Amino acid sequence: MMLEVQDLRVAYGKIEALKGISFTVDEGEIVTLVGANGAGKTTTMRTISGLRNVVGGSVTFEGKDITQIPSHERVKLGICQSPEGRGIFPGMTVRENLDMGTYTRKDHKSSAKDADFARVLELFPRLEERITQLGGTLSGGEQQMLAIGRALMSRPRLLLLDEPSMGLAPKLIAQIFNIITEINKQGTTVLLVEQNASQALRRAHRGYVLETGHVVKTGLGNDLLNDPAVRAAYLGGH
Amino acid sequence: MSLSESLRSVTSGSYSVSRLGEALAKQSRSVRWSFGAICILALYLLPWWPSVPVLGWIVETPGTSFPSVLTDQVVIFVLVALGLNVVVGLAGLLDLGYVGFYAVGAYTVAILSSQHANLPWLLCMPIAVLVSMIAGVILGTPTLRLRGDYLAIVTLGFGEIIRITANNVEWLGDSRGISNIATPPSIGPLKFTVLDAKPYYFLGFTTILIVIFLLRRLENSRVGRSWNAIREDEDAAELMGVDTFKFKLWAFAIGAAIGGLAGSLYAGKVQFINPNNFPLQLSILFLAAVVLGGAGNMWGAVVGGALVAWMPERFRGFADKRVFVFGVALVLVMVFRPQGLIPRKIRKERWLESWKPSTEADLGGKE
Amino acid sequence: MRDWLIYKTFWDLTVTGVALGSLYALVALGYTLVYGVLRLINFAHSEIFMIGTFASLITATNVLGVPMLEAGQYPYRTGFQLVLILLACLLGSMVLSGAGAVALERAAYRPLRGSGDQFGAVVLAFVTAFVVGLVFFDTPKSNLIFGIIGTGPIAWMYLNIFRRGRQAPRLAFLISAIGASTAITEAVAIWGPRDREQYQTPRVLEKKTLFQLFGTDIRIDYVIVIIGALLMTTALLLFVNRTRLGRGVRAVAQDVETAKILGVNVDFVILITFVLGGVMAGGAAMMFTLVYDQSKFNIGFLLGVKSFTAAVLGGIGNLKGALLGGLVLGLAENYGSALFGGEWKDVIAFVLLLVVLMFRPTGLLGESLSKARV
Amino acid sequence: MKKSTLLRASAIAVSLAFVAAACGSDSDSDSSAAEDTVASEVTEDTAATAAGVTCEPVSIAFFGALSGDNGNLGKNIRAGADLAVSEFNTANPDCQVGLVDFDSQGDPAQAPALAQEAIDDASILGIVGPAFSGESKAAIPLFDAAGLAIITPSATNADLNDNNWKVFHRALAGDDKQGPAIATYIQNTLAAAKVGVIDDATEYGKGLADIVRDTLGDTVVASDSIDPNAADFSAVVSKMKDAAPDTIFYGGYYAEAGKLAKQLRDAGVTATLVFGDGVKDNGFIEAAGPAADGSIITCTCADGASFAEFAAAYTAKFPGETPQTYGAEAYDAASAFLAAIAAGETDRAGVLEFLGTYDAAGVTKQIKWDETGEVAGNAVYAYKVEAGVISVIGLIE
Repeated sequence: MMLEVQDLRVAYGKIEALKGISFTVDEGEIVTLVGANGAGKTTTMRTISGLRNVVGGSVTFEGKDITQIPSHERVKLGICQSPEGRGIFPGMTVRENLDMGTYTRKDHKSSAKDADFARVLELFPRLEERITQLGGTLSGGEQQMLAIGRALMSRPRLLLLDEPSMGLAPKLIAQIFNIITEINKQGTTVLLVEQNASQALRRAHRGYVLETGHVVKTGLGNDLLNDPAVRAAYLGGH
Repeated sequence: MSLSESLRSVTSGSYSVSRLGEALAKQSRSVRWSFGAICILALYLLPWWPSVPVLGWIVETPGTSFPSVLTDQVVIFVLVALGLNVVVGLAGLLDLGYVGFYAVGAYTVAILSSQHANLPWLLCMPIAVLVSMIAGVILGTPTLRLRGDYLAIVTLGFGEIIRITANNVEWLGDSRGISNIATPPSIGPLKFTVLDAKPYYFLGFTTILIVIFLLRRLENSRVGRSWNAIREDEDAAELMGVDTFKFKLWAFAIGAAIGGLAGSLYAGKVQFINPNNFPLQLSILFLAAVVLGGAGNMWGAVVGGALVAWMPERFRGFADKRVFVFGVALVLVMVFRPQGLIPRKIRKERWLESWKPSTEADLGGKE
Repeated sequence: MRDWLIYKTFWDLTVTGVALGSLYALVALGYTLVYGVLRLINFAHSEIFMIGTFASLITATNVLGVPMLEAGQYPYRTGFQLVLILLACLLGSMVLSGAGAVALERAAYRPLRGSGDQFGAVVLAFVTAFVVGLVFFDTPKSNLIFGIIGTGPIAWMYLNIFRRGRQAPRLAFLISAIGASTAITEAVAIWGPRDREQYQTPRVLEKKTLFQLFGTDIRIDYVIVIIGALLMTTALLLFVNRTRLGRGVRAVAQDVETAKILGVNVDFVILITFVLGGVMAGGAAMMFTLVYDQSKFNIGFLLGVKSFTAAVLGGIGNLKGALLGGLVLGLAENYGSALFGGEWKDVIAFVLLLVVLMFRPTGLLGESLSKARV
Repeated sequence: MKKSTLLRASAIAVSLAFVAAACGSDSDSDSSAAEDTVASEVTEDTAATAAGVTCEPVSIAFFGALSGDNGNLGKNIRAGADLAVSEFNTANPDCQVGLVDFDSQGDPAQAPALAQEAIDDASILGIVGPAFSGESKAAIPLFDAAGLAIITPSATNADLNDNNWKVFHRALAGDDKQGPAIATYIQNTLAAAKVGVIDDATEYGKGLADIVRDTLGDTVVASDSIDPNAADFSAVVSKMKDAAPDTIFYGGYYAEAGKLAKQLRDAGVTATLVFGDGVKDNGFIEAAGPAADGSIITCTCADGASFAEFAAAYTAKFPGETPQTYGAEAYDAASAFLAAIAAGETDRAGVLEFLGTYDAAGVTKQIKWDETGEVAGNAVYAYKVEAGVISVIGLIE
């Protein structure tokens, strides 16, 4: 078991956003969290990355309890996130943004870094064309590619993707999901949060359905996709 | 409760004055009214407090005249804090040059009653308030479109421009200042003479009561709600149809008017002003008073203003070390009571909020 | 008559204006760096500069033993010895200013960010114990001893309170900054080297004219200031743009949360930002004493206000803007003083700021540490 | 619920009272420290003096800055008054006069409340001060209304004497006497054809410089003001360098005079520098270093015949220190009040009346006041700085 989240509780002031969520991610998997707005998906992701303090529960990564350690330490352990809204540094070039992904890596000038750089550009050829452009000038799709590419540059063992399809054209969405599958095939475990539940469940090995701070359903990706209740609630009822 | 927990609860305000307010709010109307009346009466008798046994020891100002400290410092600071609180606390505009409006008020009275005319104080005072208000509009119109911290440095510059201009223009009395400023007219037994500060205190305290009354009406009006909206989220307020510029300008003008009022009271009391009365540091002290008390809360501003004015006089014995202790106290209060001594009840203040836009403070977060 | 005056002294005013502007620029860099990362007007930055001038003074007189006067004349030094003294003073200023900035950040700002630590608690506790000691003791020595004894328990108490993890409102940061500024100024005024008097720093560099330009004498001290400021600014730009830590600074300035999830230690980056600002102010302080050979407890205040004006003029958060703003302000003050009279110097600075902000609401170069390339 | 809240509130109030009480008692002991030292000295020396006057416990007050940015100037002035009082107390064991401090920080905003306190203290018969012109204008109307006599040892602004204040006295000549003398000196003795005039835009500096400007008229070829808080005066320096005057007069205080002298010399300006009495302080020599050499300083104060004696007594009382600016004037001012007390005056009206007829040799000059409170005689002396020492050249004719 790579990541284990147990009875996680997080509050904003007096309002509890997560009321005790538990789930696991195994090595090599794509696991997705689906749910409506306000279900607690992004809060979960931010908590795993260490941006939010927990009220109760624990997060365990590769057997180590990481509930209390600061975010930058978690990156060193191998967790990296492509955040909701992409979090591109607008005043940095595409290359500098990608370099930010290697911030915690010790092998700065090494060939391993160059290899990762080449691998990311191979996955996202568009970024190579834009390599000297400022992050703030990219289109939404390009920014999403940059955010995922940047996260990959840290060589994560667990990649957290928060709403990678948000605000993108359908054609681009398919492309992004293809790349996610490709990344997973190359050996990176992926935890994916999506509102676009049908695409996410189709790609994922397993899925969890979140509703107002609780996990209400869990199962294999395809099973959930075919579950009538889930279809009714999140997939437009077809 | 463990020691550390109790420590935390003390600093996070469980012993605050607002508790008293809460307890009072539960009482019947007549109890509240009589409590208020007793408080006001007691405050009117404030100049005599030093002769009350235990209380006197606390409030007295050794080495300087207590009633004069009340009129020259406390009343002025409380008024100024009330005015600045409108600008900083209610509308969320950072003003580092508030002393400028205070100076405009004082100088208007000085010019009209001594330097270039002989108008009575009672006539000069409303003119001073008006002139300060106009100064607020003149400064506000071009600058209120600027964002928070740009506004801070521009207002700071404004305060300095006023002081330096007064210092160098002969028509304004230059560095010599203006003497023989008119005093308020005597009303019955209240004689505004040089040697008795008490009538000035009664006048000043009454003015404070009137200002508090008017501000309370204002806070609960449409204008007050608009300020609230602007402070919470200016863009959202704009989208909801609030003419943010207009209301920001209103806040600025009303704040300036109260500053001018304080200035005119001060000029009428001391009868002599010069540019050294209006240094830049005073603006900073005013701001400290508001934030120390609790920005956005009128009672906080009153307490903050009174404390900042009274403390240095109370602790005259420290002489040179007063200012140092004041600086340390500011840091400590902000570290342990970041919302001020008497915080606002509703803490959701966008503009006053953290530099991290979306971490701790906003409820609900992004979901 | 006055136009004629400015025409005749134009180049003179230009040289001195650029030199003064360079000092503004170096101090402005500190304001702009901290603002870029924390959105905080670091009001106490001017005191970091003031500490630097005293560090320079102490290094020269107490450490290196340079006298104020030798047989009624300035203790001029030449060649290798001169360079050594100047470098030692520069080092002294930079180290002490940098250390001051660190202490300031840990004690006055970090607790407000909700991540207070032992170091800050100890500094704050010491100051508190010292203040409490003021009630009982008159001599600085017994006060100091009391301060040291009291530090332990108070620091323990503070640490307990620090673990709130909550952000303070922005105004609280500003007031804390103002409080720290007041406390530092007054501490130097009361317990500093001697008293509130003005201090002289020994003049080791003879202010010779190096060469003439447009009929104006170019003095060596001005040349050192201008070149020094350019070198330091360039070094800072290189650091911020080319190094890993520099990228971290920019990342925190642009998006704190994303920086965190990419592994940037935000508290450390903020500390580095303060160190950088402090070192720049220290360098400015040393060069200030070189030109004016003096210092005073309140010397930072006006210079700080002007430097912050320069930072806003150039576009706060923008490093190149700070340089440009400083130079423009220095020149404008000089030309303006010649035209309208020296008593209007500050008015000229603020009116210029007002006019620039009217037409360019985010300063000459715009805010860039966060929005565009530095 | 309500009860417990009120209980808590009162508990806080009580604890606050204790804190305040602790602080209060401390500050009390602080303020009485000055009197304590006087008393102890007296006991040491009682045997030395035999006869003396007797009087009720009375005191005089010092009013001026003892802390804050101008604290040093005030401390020097207070030291002069302190010396006079302790000498008097030593000589008259049966008439102990106290010296009460009113620390205004030179701030006109604090002055009225302090003045009121001084007035309310019935034992105070006279005020040495206020030290600065600004605070004088804020405080003297109160003293005037209360009939409490003041002798300022340092406020020289010309227009202080035309307010019809009955209580106003000055222990030194106003700027209206000094200004024309400076102009005369520049014109006649220095024979300057071109003069530059600079001031610090303060009441004292600009007031004095304006009188010099008016008196010299067309001889003034360059004129400017500086901001005393600034460190850099290069615009003014450039102007002076360009106008190349033979003599430059600066109206202001010694700290800025030092900075200015240095910057002028660094820029290659060789004109003779002339200053007013605010610069007659060793602080100027310290600040300007070798740049001070050759400067002319004027003062209405002569280092009179008894000055050396005064200086010796001063150093004896304050070891390692020499009298600084206005210290001797403060000594003279305090001496006038002490003479009134010695003459048996026991109330303020009597003291005020006594001052009107007072005529005695002071340390600085013969002290005798006209009806406006100006000290009689308007002798202005010129001093020169040579090798870091300020020494008198003589009377300005």
